[in-house]
Amino acid sequence: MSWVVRPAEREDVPGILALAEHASPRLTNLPPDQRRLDQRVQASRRAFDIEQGPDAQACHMLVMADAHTGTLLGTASLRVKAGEGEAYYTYRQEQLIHASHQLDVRVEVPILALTHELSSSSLLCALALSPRLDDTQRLKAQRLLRRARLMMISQWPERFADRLTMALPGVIDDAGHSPFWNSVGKHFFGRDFQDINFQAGLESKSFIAEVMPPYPLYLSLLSDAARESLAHAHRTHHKALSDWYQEGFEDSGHVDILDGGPVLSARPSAVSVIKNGTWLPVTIAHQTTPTHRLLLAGQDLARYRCSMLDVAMSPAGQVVLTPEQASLLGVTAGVAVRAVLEDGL
Amino acid sequence: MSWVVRPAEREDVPGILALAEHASPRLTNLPPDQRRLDQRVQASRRAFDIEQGPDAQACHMLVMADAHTGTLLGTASLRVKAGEGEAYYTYRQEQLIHASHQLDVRVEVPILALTHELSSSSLLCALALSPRLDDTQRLKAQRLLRRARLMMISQWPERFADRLTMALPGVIDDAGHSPFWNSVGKHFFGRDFQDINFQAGLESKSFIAEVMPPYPLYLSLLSDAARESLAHAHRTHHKALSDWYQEGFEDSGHVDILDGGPVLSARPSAVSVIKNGTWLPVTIAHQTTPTHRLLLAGQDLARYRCSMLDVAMSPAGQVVLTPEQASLLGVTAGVAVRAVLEDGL
Amino acid sequence: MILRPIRPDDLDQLHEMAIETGAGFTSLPDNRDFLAERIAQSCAAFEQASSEGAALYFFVLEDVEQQALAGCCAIEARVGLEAPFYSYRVGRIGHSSPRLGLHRVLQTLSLSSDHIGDAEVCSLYLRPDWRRDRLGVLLSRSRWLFMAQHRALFPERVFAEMRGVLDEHGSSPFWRHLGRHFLPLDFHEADRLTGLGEKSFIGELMPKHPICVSLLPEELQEGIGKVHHNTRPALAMLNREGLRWEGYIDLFDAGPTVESYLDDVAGVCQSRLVTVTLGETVAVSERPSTLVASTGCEAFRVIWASHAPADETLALTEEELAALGVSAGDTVRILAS
Amino acid sequence: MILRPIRPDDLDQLHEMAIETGAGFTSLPDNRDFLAERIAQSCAAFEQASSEGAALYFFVLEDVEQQALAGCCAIEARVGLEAPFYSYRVGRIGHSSPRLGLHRVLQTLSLSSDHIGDAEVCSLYLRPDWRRDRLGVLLSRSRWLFMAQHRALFPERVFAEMRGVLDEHGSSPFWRHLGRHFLPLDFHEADRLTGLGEKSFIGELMPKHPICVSLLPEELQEGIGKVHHNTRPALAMLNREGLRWEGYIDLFDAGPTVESYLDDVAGVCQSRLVTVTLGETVAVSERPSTLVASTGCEAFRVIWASHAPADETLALTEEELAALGVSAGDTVRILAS
Repeated sequence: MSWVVRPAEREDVPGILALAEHASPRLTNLPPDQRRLDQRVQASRRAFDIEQGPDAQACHMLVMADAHTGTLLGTASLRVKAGEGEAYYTYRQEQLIHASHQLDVRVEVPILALTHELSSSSLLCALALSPRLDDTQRLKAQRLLRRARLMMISQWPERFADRLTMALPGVIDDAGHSPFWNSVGKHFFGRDFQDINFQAGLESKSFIAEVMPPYPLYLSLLSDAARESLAHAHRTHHKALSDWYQEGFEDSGHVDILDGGPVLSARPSAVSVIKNGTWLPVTIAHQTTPTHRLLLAGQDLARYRCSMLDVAMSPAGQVVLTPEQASLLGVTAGVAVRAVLEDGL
Repeated sequence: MSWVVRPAEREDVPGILALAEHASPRLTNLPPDQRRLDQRVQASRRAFDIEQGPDAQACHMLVMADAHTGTLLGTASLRVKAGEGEAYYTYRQEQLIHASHQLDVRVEVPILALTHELSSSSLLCALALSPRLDDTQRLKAQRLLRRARLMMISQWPERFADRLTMALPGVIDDAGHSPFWNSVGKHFFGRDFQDINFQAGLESKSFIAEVMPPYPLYLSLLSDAARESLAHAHRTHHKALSDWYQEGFEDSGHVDILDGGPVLSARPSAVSVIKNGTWLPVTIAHQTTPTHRLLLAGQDLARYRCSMLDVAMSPAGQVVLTPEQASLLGVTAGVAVRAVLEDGL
Repeated sequence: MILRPIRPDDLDQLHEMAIETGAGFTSLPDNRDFLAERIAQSCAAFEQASSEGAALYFFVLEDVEQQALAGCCAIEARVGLEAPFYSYRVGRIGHSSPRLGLHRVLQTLSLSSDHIGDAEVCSLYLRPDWRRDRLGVLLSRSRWLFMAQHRALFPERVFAEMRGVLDEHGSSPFWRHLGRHFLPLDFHEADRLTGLGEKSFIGELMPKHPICVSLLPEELQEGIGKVHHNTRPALAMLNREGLRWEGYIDLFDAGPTVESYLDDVAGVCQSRLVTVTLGETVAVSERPSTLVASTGCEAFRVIWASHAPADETLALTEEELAALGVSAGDTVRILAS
Repeated sequence: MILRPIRPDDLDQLHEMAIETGAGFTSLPDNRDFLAERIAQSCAAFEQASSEGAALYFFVLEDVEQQALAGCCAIEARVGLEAPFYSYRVGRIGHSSPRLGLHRVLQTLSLSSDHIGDAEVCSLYLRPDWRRDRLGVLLSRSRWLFMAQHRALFPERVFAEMRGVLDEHGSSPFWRHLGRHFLPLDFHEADRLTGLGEKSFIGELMPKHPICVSLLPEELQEGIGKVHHNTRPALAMLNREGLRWEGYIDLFDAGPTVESYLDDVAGVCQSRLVTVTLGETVAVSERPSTLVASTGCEAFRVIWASHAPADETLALTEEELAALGVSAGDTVRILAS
């Protein structure tokens, strides 16, 4: 069974809607709303089509499908700028220093400062998977969607910022309550987390941040539960967190303004998919004995295809694809594909 | 005439005091005060002597002397941590976004935010030159003191932070008034710039920052002169500013809290002296025909010597030194020296 | 001359007054729909007489003989409940360091909505032809009689915003320095929008962090809390009532907000109830000294009385009884002015 | 019983009182040097009678028969001039977004030194054996007589800080939540240092950015501006004088600061000058109703008068004349209490 990652198309909207509806916890940036998703897919399609490089508001929306059946199994997005033309707000964890010469002490006071300094970074976001995937498949799917996006950045670095950002869902209890929200945002908005999260998806999160009080939040005033949850990922995303670290991402020192979830960031040059990728020419053979597992993607952005394939290598260092594999990637003999060696096989 | 850069010693104090007295504009971190300089030189001597790597408070103080006469011609320092155990405060230039949905506008509001986020970077500071140097010599001396410090970092990277910071004196008029100070600090302290600058040298600048109001400063409320001077170097340091840029430093987005002068920073990996340095073995010959101009330094930290020398290269790629050059660097045949190719010769 | 609640059929004349006042008088804009809406709000307020929620009590001074409106004034019972309400507050913060020999006080301006829920007296205007016979006092002080009489409809505190120092073009130096960097509007436009009650842009755009006053040019620092010279008589009148400047200023022109506990206002605590008796008609004084108000809400009326009150009674002429809509034996509220 | 300025030879008994009051009464610490210094400051203040700079007027209530001090009280003429002075101020800021249907008011606590330069009434203590015969009223209200008599020595406003809600250990829940994260001191130590006037650590260590009240636990929000139950009678007494809570609270226990314009304080504006006449000795009342004060500064004395005043005169007995140091024909200041 092969999976392929490709740009989302208009006819994928019903499938994406189903993915959005099943996302748990709900994703702020993937609202289960037909009209919004329709707009997003169209905007994404335009972003893929523009040759010169997209404008700052572009968001590339990808889907992962079963290569044989075409069934939609997941989606994930890649924003050129996290702020998408607006501002991308986060809380930056800082330490104020309060020093008293009278008492001869120096106290570090931890605060959260509302900031939009990550706005100009590129954002990996809106990952959702089909509920029909089992646990092993989910991990594999997350990996493919994660690396397929990084592969895009490695091929078209001029389109993206020199800082990559991604946020993981924060801690939410079984009743859907976010301890961080309950201790912070709820007091400002008087609404439940799910309400505002839904609204943030429809409107814009920047807009919500802009009506939050701009003062630093003293961490010591938050509830114990909120402080403990700070920068912790939702329990269903613990594995994802360590995977992102392994990919070369690190803790950015920022957290999400709504749920306090961790925000990771990386310089592209530190990301393994980007560092370790290479160009390989393609040959096509009907009979091959796979020797390598490679993440592969063609050079055509508008028809971007990325997949993890078991392939052979020719003595001259070409990647040997079956006709089906070549067709899946949309490549022909002689062209170069971007390749990263995967573990396994 | 050869110049050599080496650690400051106790007997250098009178010479350094003379340099500090002649510094124009006055340097906050090189107060012309015998007792303080005495302490600093002793602390610096300890920092050079500690093998395991210095503590966070260490400041390496270097002097530049005429290799033949021993005359002190300049000094410069390298702090392991800019905060020197305390905090290193700067104003970070930020943009707040004020958005009105009623008026459908988005206004970027520039502010200065008091921060100590550069505290953990390593700081290049306290450069002063002898008034007897002419303009050409000053440039050459600045270059040597600058690059001799970067050479130290390239040899002992484990001692220093992965971010380097340096601040240049800000705009000061002929009467010694700082327009930035007059528009900001003077209102909080009720003192003239030179007074507080002197006090900052004796006490600690961190201490002064800690009694400044912690609110963001709206840039639009500063005087025109202060806004215009922001992040501009004192006119005697314009050349130095472009030299630091060429060295691989960039604008950090921060300015000095007292005079609004520019603060530069660099990752060591982007600094040319660090990137382009190499290890060369030494041979010694009485007669050589110099073919290369190299910045050279030996491996002994406690007896650190760095100098720009015209040397020959052996066919095997050794650097050929005269006995005098070897003695100036404190090296013997067979040992390796750190070398960076200089332009010229 | 009778002060009474505004009625829907006053719209034409109110609009005339609005045109007359010009652009500087932002709470009375040349905007017929807005004025009609204000009248409707006022009629609802007098009818409902509720002690909760926003309520605008709008009064007019009617020249019964000439069948003309001579002026107007209003009370906003609780500001900031439906539209946001902002001012700057002048605060102080100590700033000491024994080691630096530093002991100073920093003044700061902070965006504040502290007056939310307080009552505001506003929109006072007397047309030039009627600036005589203490009619200005009648207009201004009648509001205290209304509040004293219907005390339960009003909150603990009351304030008035006074016009700050403007330059010869009617623009504000304070705004030019502090406002225009934050608001992409000119002073008159910003002023006009706030006059219309459309103020959410203030919370959205104005500086939310404290501003150190000492960073402002000295001439602006001096203008903080100062009134426009035309406003000095109005300020003096409110000061005499006991309203004081407690450090709040207007965001645009830095004019002072003067305020008081309502029960401490002279016009409230010095007013009292007396019984009406029938008195004979006397010559009209140019310096009347007793305001008398009927006690109704929609039927609230105020006039200058021609007789001085006794301890527990006030003699009113036939004409005055008719104007107030009261009869001998009824209770009225009086205020020596 | 005579209220008079403290004297150097009162130190022993003042120290006894300080030991008696215990640690909770921070302005009267068990620290002989500190108390001696306070007495010296007070003597200098009464002698210099200056209308500028810091000045402490410290009074004691003397039981002349028993030759014992029964209590004390003080006025700090202008706080914050030599040592910093801080409180939190409860402010409000509107928070609206029509698009989100949001129209809320956020309460904030901000560090403030707004009271710098104001007068403070403080350090009132009446020893248990003398808690009778309205001696508490004498102690408390005498200060208003002093300020009324020497009005020029005092500023426009006066305030008193009231003890906030403490738990059974005498510690403050408010401080535990909000203070200890900022100050590496326990409540009693922080309280003690501020009692000694050593307050620069507050400006150095306490939060300088506004704190949203709604982020505090609800029980703390409710404690803001509330007094300790032992303090309720004192608060009620000050409220009757006209001092009100205007939103300032103590940094450590969130107790309210009550305040007023000095001229509006009942004890000041209701006091008046009368001429002394000689009256006959009458039986001592347990419910005396007239406070009478001599008009000197160092020679200031207050007692309960046994006669009621007439319009312009007050009859005093021989004993009372002696206690006040006045003679028939002299002027005294009285206050009906």
